[in-house]
Amino acid sequence: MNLDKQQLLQAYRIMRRIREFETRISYEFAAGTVPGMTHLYIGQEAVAAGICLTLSDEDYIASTHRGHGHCIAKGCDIAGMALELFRKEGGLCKGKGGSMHIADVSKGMLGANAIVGGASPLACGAALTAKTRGKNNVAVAFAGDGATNQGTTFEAMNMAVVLKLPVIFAIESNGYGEHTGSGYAQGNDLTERSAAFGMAAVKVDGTDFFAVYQAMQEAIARANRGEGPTAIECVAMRWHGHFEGDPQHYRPKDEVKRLRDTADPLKIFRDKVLAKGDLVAADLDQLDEEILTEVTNAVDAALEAPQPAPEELLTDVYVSY
Amino acid sequence: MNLDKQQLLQAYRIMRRIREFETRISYEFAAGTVPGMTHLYIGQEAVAAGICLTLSDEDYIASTHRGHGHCIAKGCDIAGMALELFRKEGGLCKGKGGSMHIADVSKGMLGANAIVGGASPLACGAALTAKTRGKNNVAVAFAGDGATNQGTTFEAMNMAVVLKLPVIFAIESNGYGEHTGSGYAQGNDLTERSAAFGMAAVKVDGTDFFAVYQAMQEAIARANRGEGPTAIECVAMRWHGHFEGDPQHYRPKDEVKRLRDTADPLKIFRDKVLAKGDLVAADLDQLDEEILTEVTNAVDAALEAPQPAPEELLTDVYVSY
Amino acid sequence: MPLKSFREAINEALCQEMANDPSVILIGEDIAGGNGGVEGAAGSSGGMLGVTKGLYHDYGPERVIDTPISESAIVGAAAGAAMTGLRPVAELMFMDFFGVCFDQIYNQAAKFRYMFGGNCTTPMVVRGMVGAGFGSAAQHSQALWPIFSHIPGLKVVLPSSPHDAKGLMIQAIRDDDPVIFLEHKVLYDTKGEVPEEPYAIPFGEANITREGDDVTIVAFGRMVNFANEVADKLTGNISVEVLDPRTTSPLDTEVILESVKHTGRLVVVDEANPICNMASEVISLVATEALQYLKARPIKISAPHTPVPAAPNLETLYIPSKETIEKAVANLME
Amino acid sequence: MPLKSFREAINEALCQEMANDPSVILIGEDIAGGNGGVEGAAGSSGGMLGVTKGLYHDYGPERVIDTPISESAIVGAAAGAAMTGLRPVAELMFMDFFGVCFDQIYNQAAKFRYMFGGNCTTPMVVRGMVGAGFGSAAQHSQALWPIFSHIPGLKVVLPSSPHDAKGLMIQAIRDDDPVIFLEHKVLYDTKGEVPEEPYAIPFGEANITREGDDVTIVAFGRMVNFANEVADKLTGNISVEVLDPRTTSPLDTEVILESVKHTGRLVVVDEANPICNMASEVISLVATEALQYLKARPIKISAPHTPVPAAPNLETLYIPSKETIEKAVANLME
Ligand SMILES: Cc1ncc(C[n+]2csc(CCOP(=O)(O)OP(=O)(O)O)c2C)c(N)n1
Ligand SMILES: Cc1ncc(C[n+]2csc(CCOP(=O)(O)OP(=O)(O)O)c2C)c(N)n1
Ligand SMILES: [Mg+2]
Ligand SMILES: [Mg+2]
Repeated sequence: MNLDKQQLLQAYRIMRRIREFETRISYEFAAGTVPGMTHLYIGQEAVAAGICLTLSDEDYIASTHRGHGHCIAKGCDIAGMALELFRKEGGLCKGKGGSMHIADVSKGMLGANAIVGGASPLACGAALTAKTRGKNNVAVAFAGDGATNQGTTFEAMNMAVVLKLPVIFAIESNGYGEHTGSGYAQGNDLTERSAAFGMAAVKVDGTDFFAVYQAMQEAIARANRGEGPTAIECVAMRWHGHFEGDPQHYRPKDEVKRLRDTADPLKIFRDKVLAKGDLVAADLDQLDEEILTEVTNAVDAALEAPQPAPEELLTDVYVSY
Repeated sequence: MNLDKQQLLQAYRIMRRIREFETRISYEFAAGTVPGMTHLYIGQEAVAAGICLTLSDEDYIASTHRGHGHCIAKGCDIAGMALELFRKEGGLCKGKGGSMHIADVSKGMLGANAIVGGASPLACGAALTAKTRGKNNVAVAFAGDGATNQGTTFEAMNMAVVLKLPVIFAIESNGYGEHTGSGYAQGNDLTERSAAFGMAAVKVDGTDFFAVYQAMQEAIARANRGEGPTAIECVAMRWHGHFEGDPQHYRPKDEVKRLRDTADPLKIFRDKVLAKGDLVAADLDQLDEEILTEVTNAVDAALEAPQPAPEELLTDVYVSY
Repeated sequence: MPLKSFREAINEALCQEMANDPSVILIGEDIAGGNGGVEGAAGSSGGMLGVTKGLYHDYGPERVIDTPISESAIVGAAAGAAMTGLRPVAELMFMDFFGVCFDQIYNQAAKFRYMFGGNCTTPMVVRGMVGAGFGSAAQHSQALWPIFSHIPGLKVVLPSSPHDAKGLMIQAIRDDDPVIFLEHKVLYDTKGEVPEEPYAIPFGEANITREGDDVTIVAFGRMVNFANEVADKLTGNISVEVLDPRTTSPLDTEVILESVKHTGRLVVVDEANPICNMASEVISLVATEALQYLKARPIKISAPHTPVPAAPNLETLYIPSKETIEKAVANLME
Repeated sequence: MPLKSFREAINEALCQEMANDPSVILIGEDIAGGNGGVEGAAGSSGGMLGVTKGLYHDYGPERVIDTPISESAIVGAAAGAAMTGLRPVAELMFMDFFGVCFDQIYNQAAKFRYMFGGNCTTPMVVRGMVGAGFGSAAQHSQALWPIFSHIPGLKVVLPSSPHDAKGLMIQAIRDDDPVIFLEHKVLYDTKGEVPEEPYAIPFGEANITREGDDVTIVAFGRMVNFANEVADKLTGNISVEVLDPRTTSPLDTEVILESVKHTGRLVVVDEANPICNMASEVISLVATEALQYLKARPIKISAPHTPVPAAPNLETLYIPSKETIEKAVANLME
């Protein structure tokens, strides 16, 4: 892999931003300041980072209900995200979307999606745009392991193969769909199942940024050669509950502790780059500090920001009336 | 295979009935006496016969828009069917269903279905009834090759595996979905794709009654052992157009002639049983004659029958109002 | 009589009907919960909002069936099971998910009886949450009853109190037609008197929650409670009659028409989006059947023609308010 | 002016807009047809009813895209393509199939703009056949416009003539919002004058197809033609004004109200099932806004609350008839 120092720093920046941002959101949620439901991404940071690092604003991602990590990785503004989660004026969606509908189309982030499996057909469409225009861009469909059981995901996979669309299905196998273990809900291995649609499919360690990144590079190359879609199953458990407030009775008691100790994507990344000497600890420590400040400022400002103006209720339904 | 003479005769009876019934319907359609759309099954007779021969009225089938063959094989009354196709009083559905909604739930025939892929979830439900009641019955989901690209079919396959439901997915690979060759619309082999859901899956020659029948016996045994679903992909081309009146520009000119010469399920059956000496030609010839009379009487009567009474417009929407 | 929450009332109805009839089964995502998780966890969830809590422990995995995230397969399986002798109650969690499985509801379950000339019944219930007010935004807050009510073959239930929720759910399960049972998420924690024993409330019979002479308010679901509050507040000033149809299909047109003939004034409150909703339906009914009794223009109060906004202040503006209802009633008396 | 069929008019609109704007693409099942068949067959179908005939030959496989039978993927792909710069026209063949893909229409395409605070547009068209009269029975004959019209964010088009079909399709393609374009299958072979050059008919502007003073008929889709015939037949006796709203969303409420204020009498004819349909909507509109102008009870004419029956005699009874319309108009004048 040919990542230069800037890229490595950027990978770490993404992951640290996600961790810091969501840690603060979790805290705020417990304090009662975050309206509605919120699903946190912590534990899966290397997936978003590995998938999105080399995408440009002309590449697209279609995301899930667990979308903050994807947003951050795709370059959405943290301050705008914080405003959106608190549903305030100036949020990425003017406060009208919230956590489950956060989007920034100008950044190629086509939206979190509160409908499980909703993203995959949309990604096919974004890929179709690239293909129709003869551009070498790709579209990523994020899907949870649970979402792969939704008819929309299957249809999108088959259609992407048939039309040779430059789609990458990033399956996030995080062990659960709501309160049900993934093993209960899927009749077979997801990589095998994806491959059976007639596309390249790989399973990677989703806590290892480098593994995800490499699989993604290969998928992009494949798409650019006109060979159509790839499925990348990224295995990385979530650390938090399905949503904030989930009592998690379905989980082994020590699972989260074990994950924190042995499957922390940030720690795994740090250890690798330090061991190889590609970065030094001070680089990363400095980033940690910068990001803490950035997130603190963003969230503090969002907490203080005004709610959307009442007139906003009736705008943005149609472009023309 | 342990088929006695009665069973062999019954298999042939089913196939000949389908052939005779639909040949007459095709003729009537051309004459303008059949209202609405009609999709004929000719060429695929061995599939319906092989799948349904050993099912009882307590076993269920959920069918497709190309459902006459399934109806006949499941034991629906030919006279009632003819009345229904002409949408007359006394039809299986009182004339309110027509070709695409023909059903006889008392016979375990849960309906043709004008929604492609509509049947598979329903078959899961019928299988769930058997399972909940602890009975050794099965439910068959018929699906065209085109229908396997519909999300509902995928969902049903996965759910049947997860819940170990006694469902048999009878995939009818007849080469086309409407005016599109199946090869265009599916990214991979359907047997492989079905197997990837985690179930037993086999591909059989759908023009060979014995091949279908044997696969079905194995599938039933598997279901009875509590091992859940099986997919049987039956390869047998349709001889007629997608619907009656289809100009079939998408078809090789000589394809149908070739099929009639080399892939006639009735002829293949006849040759096999005669060669093995299990039946003699006279048995079959006699059946041919009987069935011609039966079908002629049924259709002639249906043509003469009265339309439904006008009051029927408003009945049967609800059980209770 | 014991006070129970709306949530508990539905749970009790499900539990009693399951005890009463072995053909009743539940199917949905996480309605048991914990399957495939740590040992012993199965049943620990009982639905995302706890409505099916405990039923897995009482009735086991054969009758409380967790599924993959596959709504078409869930509803289709319920329909297929209903045709063949069971009485399934399928949960869609949020009714907003009907968009991925509507075919199995509206083209299949709702139409079998008619298409098949009466040769089958489809006794099933599809239940799920509806309504705004929880900050759940555009894809988890919709009303949707106008769409279900439009479809011939479906019965549509929209309870406004714990008492009605129990009785209507029992009727829904016993009913031989497919029933859409809509649970307003904001009502789950409201409490009310709920008799212990099973009872069924017939469909198509409106509840007159307040009797009055000056103005008729027809309100749906959560809006019934708003209308009641307004009626109570105005007591002494304006005499308001409040009707809760309880089922939007069948609709109790008789009681509505009688009431309007008596009061001559009509306000209809429907939380749904305004075009082709139940408020339009009721007003059209009254205009076509009882025009000459109207002393003033009927007033329609609905959400605006927009998706549900995420911001709490906007969501509050989105939902019809007691103030708007009160003002409408007052206007009619001018 | 050349006489063209309704089918040809739509084809021409598609063809001209594809020529005009390279971002317009078509996607659906068999809209080219023949793919994967014998060599040279690609493009031989042009849609099940021939509406897209020839376009594959003109614009090739990159812009006339046949798909597997996967409606959610088709509509979702159209939505995703629309968000990212194309102007896709997705075909559902029979609109009745919306049940397998409604989520992508109503929760996705229709809501993006609002949910995302205006930060995207979704310029797409979903087109397909609607309506009874072809013996296609319960799952291939539905009206469905009330359901689409209920959804904020969708525009809904229901042309009644070849001329309008062309102009409205051109507007639909140029419009920056998602548009549901409903083609009544019984109208495909009707002919009318259709100008050669491209023209767009704005949405939300009703067409006054007959001017009159005694009775207003608001009719939708195919029913406009029935209403026109009735108006013509009654000429000399009763002066009937016929309004064709052309789009059910947005609805031209102004012209409807003006007309009723002028005539004082209203008949609304909607082929859709009766509960929460456009007839209810129009009558409710008039009752809430123009009650005092009504000289008689408005009359609603719709299909019954049943699925569409297969038998031709029953189907004829199902569809609102000219006789019923004529009788209603006559009754209003008594
Ligand atoms: C169509 C639909 N069905 C059900 C839900 C409710 N729901 C929200 S998240 C979720 C679990 C999703 O699991 P998975 O795809 O594995 O994603 P994860 O939450 O594990 O990231 C479910 C069932 C939904 N939002 N949409
Ligand atoms: C959901 C849905 N989409 C599309 C159609 C239109 N349609 C009817 S039959 C058919 C082709 C089905 O192909 P296949 O499943 O292979 O069955 P076959 O006709 O070959 O028997 C299509 C697309 C439909 N009826 N339902
Ligand atoms: Mg998961
Ligand atoms: Mg086929």
